[in-house]
Amino acid sequence: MYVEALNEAIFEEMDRDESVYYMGEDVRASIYGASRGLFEKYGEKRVLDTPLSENGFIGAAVGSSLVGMRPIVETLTSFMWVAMDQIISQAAKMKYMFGGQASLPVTIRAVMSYGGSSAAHHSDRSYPMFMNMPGLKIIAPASPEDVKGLMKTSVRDNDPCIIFEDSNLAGIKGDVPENNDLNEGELLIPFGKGKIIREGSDCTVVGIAGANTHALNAATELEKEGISVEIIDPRTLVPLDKEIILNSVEKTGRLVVVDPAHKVCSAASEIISVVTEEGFWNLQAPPVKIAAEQVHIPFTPALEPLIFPDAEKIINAVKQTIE
Amino acid sequence: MYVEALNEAIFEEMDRDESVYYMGEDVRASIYGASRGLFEKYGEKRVLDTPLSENGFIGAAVGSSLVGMRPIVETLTSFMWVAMDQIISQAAKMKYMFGGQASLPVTIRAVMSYGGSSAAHHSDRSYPMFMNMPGLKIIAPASPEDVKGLMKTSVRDNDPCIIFEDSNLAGIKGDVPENNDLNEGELLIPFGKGKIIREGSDCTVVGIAGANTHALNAATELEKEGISVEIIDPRTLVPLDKEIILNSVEKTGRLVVVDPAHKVCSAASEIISVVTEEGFWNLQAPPVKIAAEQVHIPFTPALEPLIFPDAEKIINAVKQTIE
Amino acid sequence: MIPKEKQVLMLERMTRIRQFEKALIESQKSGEIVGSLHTYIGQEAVATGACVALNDDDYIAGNHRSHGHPIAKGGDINKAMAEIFGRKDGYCKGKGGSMHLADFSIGILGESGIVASSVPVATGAALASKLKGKNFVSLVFFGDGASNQGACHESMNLAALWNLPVIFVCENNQFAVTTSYRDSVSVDHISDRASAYGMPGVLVDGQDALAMYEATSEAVKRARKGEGPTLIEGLTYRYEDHSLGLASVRRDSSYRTDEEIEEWIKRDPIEILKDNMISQKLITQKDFDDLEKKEIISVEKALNFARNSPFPEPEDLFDDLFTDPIKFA
Amino acid sequence: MIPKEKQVLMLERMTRIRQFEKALIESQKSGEIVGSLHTYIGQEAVATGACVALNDDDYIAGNHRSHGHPIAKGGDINKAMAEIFGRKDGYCKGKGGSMHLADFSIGILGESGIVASSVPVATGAALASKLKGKNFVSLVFFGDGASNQGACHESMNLAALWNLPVIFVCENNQFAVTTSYRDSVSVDHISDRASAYGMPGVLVDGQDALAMYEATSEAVKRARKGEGPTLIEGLTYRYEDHSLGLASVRRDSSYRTDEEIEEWIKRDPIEILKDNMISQKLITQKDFDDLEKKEIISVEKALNFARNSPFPEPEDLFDDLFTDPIKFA
Ligand SMILES: Cc1ncc(C[n+]2csc(CCOP(=O)(O)OP(=O)(O)O)c2C)c(N)n1
Ligand SMILES: Cc1ncc(C[n+]2csc(CCOP(=O)(O)OP(=O)(O)O)c2C)c(N)n1
Ligand SMILES: [Mg+2]
Ligand SMILES: [Mg+2]
Repeated sequence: MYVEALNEAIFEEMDRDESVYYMGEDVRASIYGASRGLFEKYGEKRVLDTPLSENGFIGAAVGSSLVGMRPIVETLTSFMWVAMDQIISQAAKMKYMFGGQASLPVTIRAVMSYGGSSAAHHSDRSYPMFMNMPGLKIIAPASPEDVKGLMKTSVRDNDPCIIFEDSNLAGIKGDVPENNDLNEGELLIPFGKGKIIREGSDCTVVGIAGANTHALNAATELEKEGISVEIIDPRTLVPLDKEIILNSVEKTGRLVVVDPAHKVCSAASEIISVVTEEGFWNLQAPPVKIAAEQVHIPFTPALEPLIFPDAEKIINAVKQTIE
Repeated sequence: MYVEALNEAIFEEMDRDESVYYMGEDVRASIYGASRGLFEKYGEKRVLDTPLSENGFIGAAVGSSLVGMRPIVETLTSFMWVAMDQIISQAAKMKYMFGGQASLPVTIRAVMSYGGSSAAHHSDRSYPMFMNMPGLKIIAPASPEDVKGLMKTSVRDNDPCIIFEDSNLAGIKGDVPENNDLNEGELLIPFGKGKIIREGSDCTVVGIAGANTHALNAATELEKEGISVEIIDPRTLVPLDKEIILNSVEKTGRLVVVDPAHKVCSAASEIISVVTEEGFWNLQAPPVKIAAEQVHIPFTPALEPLIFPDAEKIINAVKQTIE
Repeated sequence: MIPKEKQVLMLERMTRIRQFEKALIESQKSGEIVGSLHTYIGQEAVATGACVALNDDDYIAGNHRSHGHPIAKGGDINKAMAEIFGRKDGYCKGKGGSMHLADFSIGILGESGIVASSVPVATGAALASKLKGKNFVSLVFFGDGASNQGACHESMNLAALWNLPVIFVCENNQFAVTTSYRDSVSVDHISDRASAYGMPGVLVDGQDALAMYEATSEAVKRARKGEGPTLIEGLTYRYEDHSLGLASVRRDSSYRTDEEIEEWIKRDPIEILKDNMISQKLITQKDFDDLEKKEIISVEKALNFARNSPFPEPEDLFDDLFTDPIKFA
Repeated sequence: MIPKEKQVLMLERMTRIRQFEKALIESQKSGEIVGSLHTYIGQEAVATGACVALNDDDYIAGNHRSHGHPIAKGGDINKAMAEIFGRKDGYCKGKGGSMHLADFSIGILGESGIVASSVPVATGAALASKLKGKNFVSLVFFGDGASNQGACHESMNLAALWNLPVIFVCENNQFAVTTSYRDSVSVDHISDRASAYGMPGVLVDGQDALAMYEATSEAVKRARKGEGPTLIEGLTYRYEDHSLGLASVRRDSSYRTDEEIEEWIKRDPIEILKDNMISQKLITQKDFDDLEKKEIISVEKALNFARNSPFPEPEDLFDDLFTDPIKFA
């Protein structure tokens, strides 16, 4: 399970390296599961419950990372607004501003809890905004294997990493390789390497985070109609594996990007603009963006599902590229 | 002059409506000119010097707007990171979250001071990030006339407006119509209406904020080589005048977008994605994005100019679309 | 003495809150409503004592523990219930839900899901009062956890500096989710921090509605006289866990003991007020039973109102974002 | 008594700061350097007294008024000057400039342009000291204006709660640009706010380097013993206007009077320390003159170093963003 794979990754990294510590609100009680058992094993020096002061404690995590610690900070994407200054002005900018002197091995777990009537204040999916800001690595894992491998890579990376975790995936199942079965003895997934999660030939669908679930469902449906969809999960948005997308579009000639974040200035917009700039002559039809409608997330279950990408929207989009 | 036109707009609106007040750090001393004379005329009840607490006073402005005031808040774009929560969680979301009950006539002057060795902490151009968030109107005026007319419209608008003012334009000259010469007796420019600032037939250049200065210079040079460029200034990014851009591309078949903000998930990416989605068949060549390089703004004048769009880059881009 | 009708009003509203929350717990269990719910049971005296000391045209703003405040201010429980049910007749047409109740028509400027984010907003409403030369007061509820947010510091400094008619009511229910305020606030009492802003800080028994009423009335007086803000800390306790759906938290982590909860239930705010009123011969037990019955019925009605209200239609989705809708690609 | 060599060190560094800043003013006037510059003249005793009380492996972090802190901590003025000149041999290879000097090799974690943004960072360095079981201390400089930012509140609460070895040094030079601290801080003294966190708050004469040294030494002792943070307010004054290029501000707005400036210049921190040392017979006037001459020469050399250093090359642009460069479209 996604959240268990995450938990495993954190345990492995805390075991491996004493400078890794875990911090956030109520993480000792582990309300959401990812930090389960950490406090019991590592104690109060390495598992810190913080006051409600995201700017303060994320800033403190950043400061500690400058002098040798490797913090993992847990928060919700929606609570990062209060901490923007420390994330942008300090974490993202410090290394460059100081001519490379700073090393910032800080990992932020930014949980996105949309889709379950959390309403506007708790449903943010803000990775496109952070993609606009240089200096941050933006991770968006969509499978248990990826979240484990990318979390481990993040903790070891010397730059600030934000892992946008789609809470709709928290309970999904999927194979995670056993460490014993791996050559290196552990699962480390490099940044900037996308993954073809389904091969196909008629249309390329790029799916981000939880959107891949819908993309896979759509592909299964479309297959019944004889339409073959290739699904690509970039897995990390900064760095972005452009090649895997461009290569796929070269093959299929069609592009649909599925993105649960708001559509304006989105990751989907970015990917479409990259493909049209660099792969224009391969496109046989206009690319289509299926992203969240440009409106806040309403509480009512009568409206919320209309906002987000789903299999039906993807099916229609794919067909549109083919007509 | 740009900053004088802005000052005129503020005076006119404060004269017209008692509920308009002006707030910010050191605005009484008017270090940067836009608030010159306000304190002398309107006094301490309508011109407020604030402590260094952007989240607090922007939030207070928002709160006062809920109960009938129309604040104009002055800040630098780079200082908005500390105030993100009040801008995003409250100003942008409140109206929707409360089912329309809230009215939020608050205007934020967000000055972007890049290009003059301000270094990474003072050079932000963050409008793409705000464009991603529903609920905010994003204004980017590039001429004295536009800044006056759009400021006045913002103050009267009942939604939160952020005016991203390019400080590179602060000293530029340009005609501002006299009120007496106007039918309505004053200058009000509607949101969502772009402007063709130079007509042409070979390539459409969309310029944002200060980028238009370079676009115009590039067009003059290109004309000498017989290349006719049409320059469009959208003036407001939310709402965005898609039609004026799509119509121009229909005519020219080519598109270059020039944007001083960071290129990833930028306004330029958005515009390119919109045109390829909706105007694909009109494009005769791949669109080109000329935006700030994806790196922080270095202090040194030896490197900073390399980051931003300039006439030379635009000239090359236009030629690239035509080859 | 606090006038009888005020005391009855408090008893009524506290009982209404209690019954409202109880009904929600049932509806949540039965799956009739979705999303997270933060109940106010145990804390009723804080919001009620505070709000009954205000006028209708005074403002309040609140937080995620969000049903008690609007009901205490006199909000319409039909609309509140319908909102929590996600219906069109809800306060926010179903768009806000449990954490975002608001009624601008009676000064309820809205509950807020982001901790402490209402504090600057309420300060701004007070600023408007001053700038307009009006006499209304603005009061904001926030928790012990919230008090550690920078937004509180900035707002309190602003309010004290500018002598704004704002009342900061910290509802110290002693925990933020599972974190004791002793592990999150570096001084003994949040009200002790008032001196750092040059404003009065009052520690009040938050189980005693009359004490809350009196402290708030004092603060209102100061505010209306232009003497500036007050920080009131109501020491209180929540009976349920942080939010419905998180009930496992108590079992899994020992953030508080059953004994502690039982101790606090012995000081139930409704019982305290009721007993006091009976001993003062303001009401009889029967009066209370009738009052309670009435509130139970009104909550039943609210449930029916909510259940019978339609869900919003797809075409409502884009309304209320801007004053005039903007179309996006 | 404070050892003579410490006092000489302070006099040296204060003189170095003064001469460094004077040279910058000239270079700015002549157009040789660009961007904004916030000079430290008048405030030298604050940073110097504080930093001389630290060890080399203790950390400091600072703000936009940014040259005094690193020089006081023993930074290399050649690299500092070259940085302000935007050159490759500067501390940050020219990428940071005046507001972002840093020298991680001697514990200077960097100056910062966003007001108060270093405060959480320095708190985090102190957290690392505690988590690692090390004994180093972290000290952060921020202004009177900065003290009103939420970041200060959050950091002080965290530091007090966790007993972190951090020293908060508020340099109260009485203004934020043109705003008097009396119009921005709602209590008499920023150090009064320490009690709101349960930490000691000390108001120090910021023109007296020895007083700053002693207060800081006391705080360092506490911190190393695991007794937690201290808030020190150094009351001081800046002679120049907020930043070079804003000189018009004083003329246009009457935010302070010439008389006030003159009064403060009479309490010049370098004069105070020098006179004290002479009266204590630790040095003679001639010793001081020699010392000053030496510093003038070292600053001359720094200017030459900076002028002779090359500018960065275009291919340097993308370095230092990430540990390994990422290529974007
Ligand atoms: C900025 C922010 N951080 C974290 C949360 C998650 N959260 C919601 S309520 C809560 C605890 C709040 O505690 P307190 O302020 O004491 O209020 P209480 O729940 O006790 O009424 C937390 C951590 C949030 N909503 N907003
Ligand atoms: C968050 C933020 N807001 C505003 C500014 C602009 N600004 C730079 S320095 C300054 C005044 C700072 O005053 P203080 O903290 O007292 O330091 P001083 O300049 O007096 O040393 C202001 C308003 C900024 N850099 N960052
Ligand atoms: Mg609480
Ligand atoms: Mg100052």
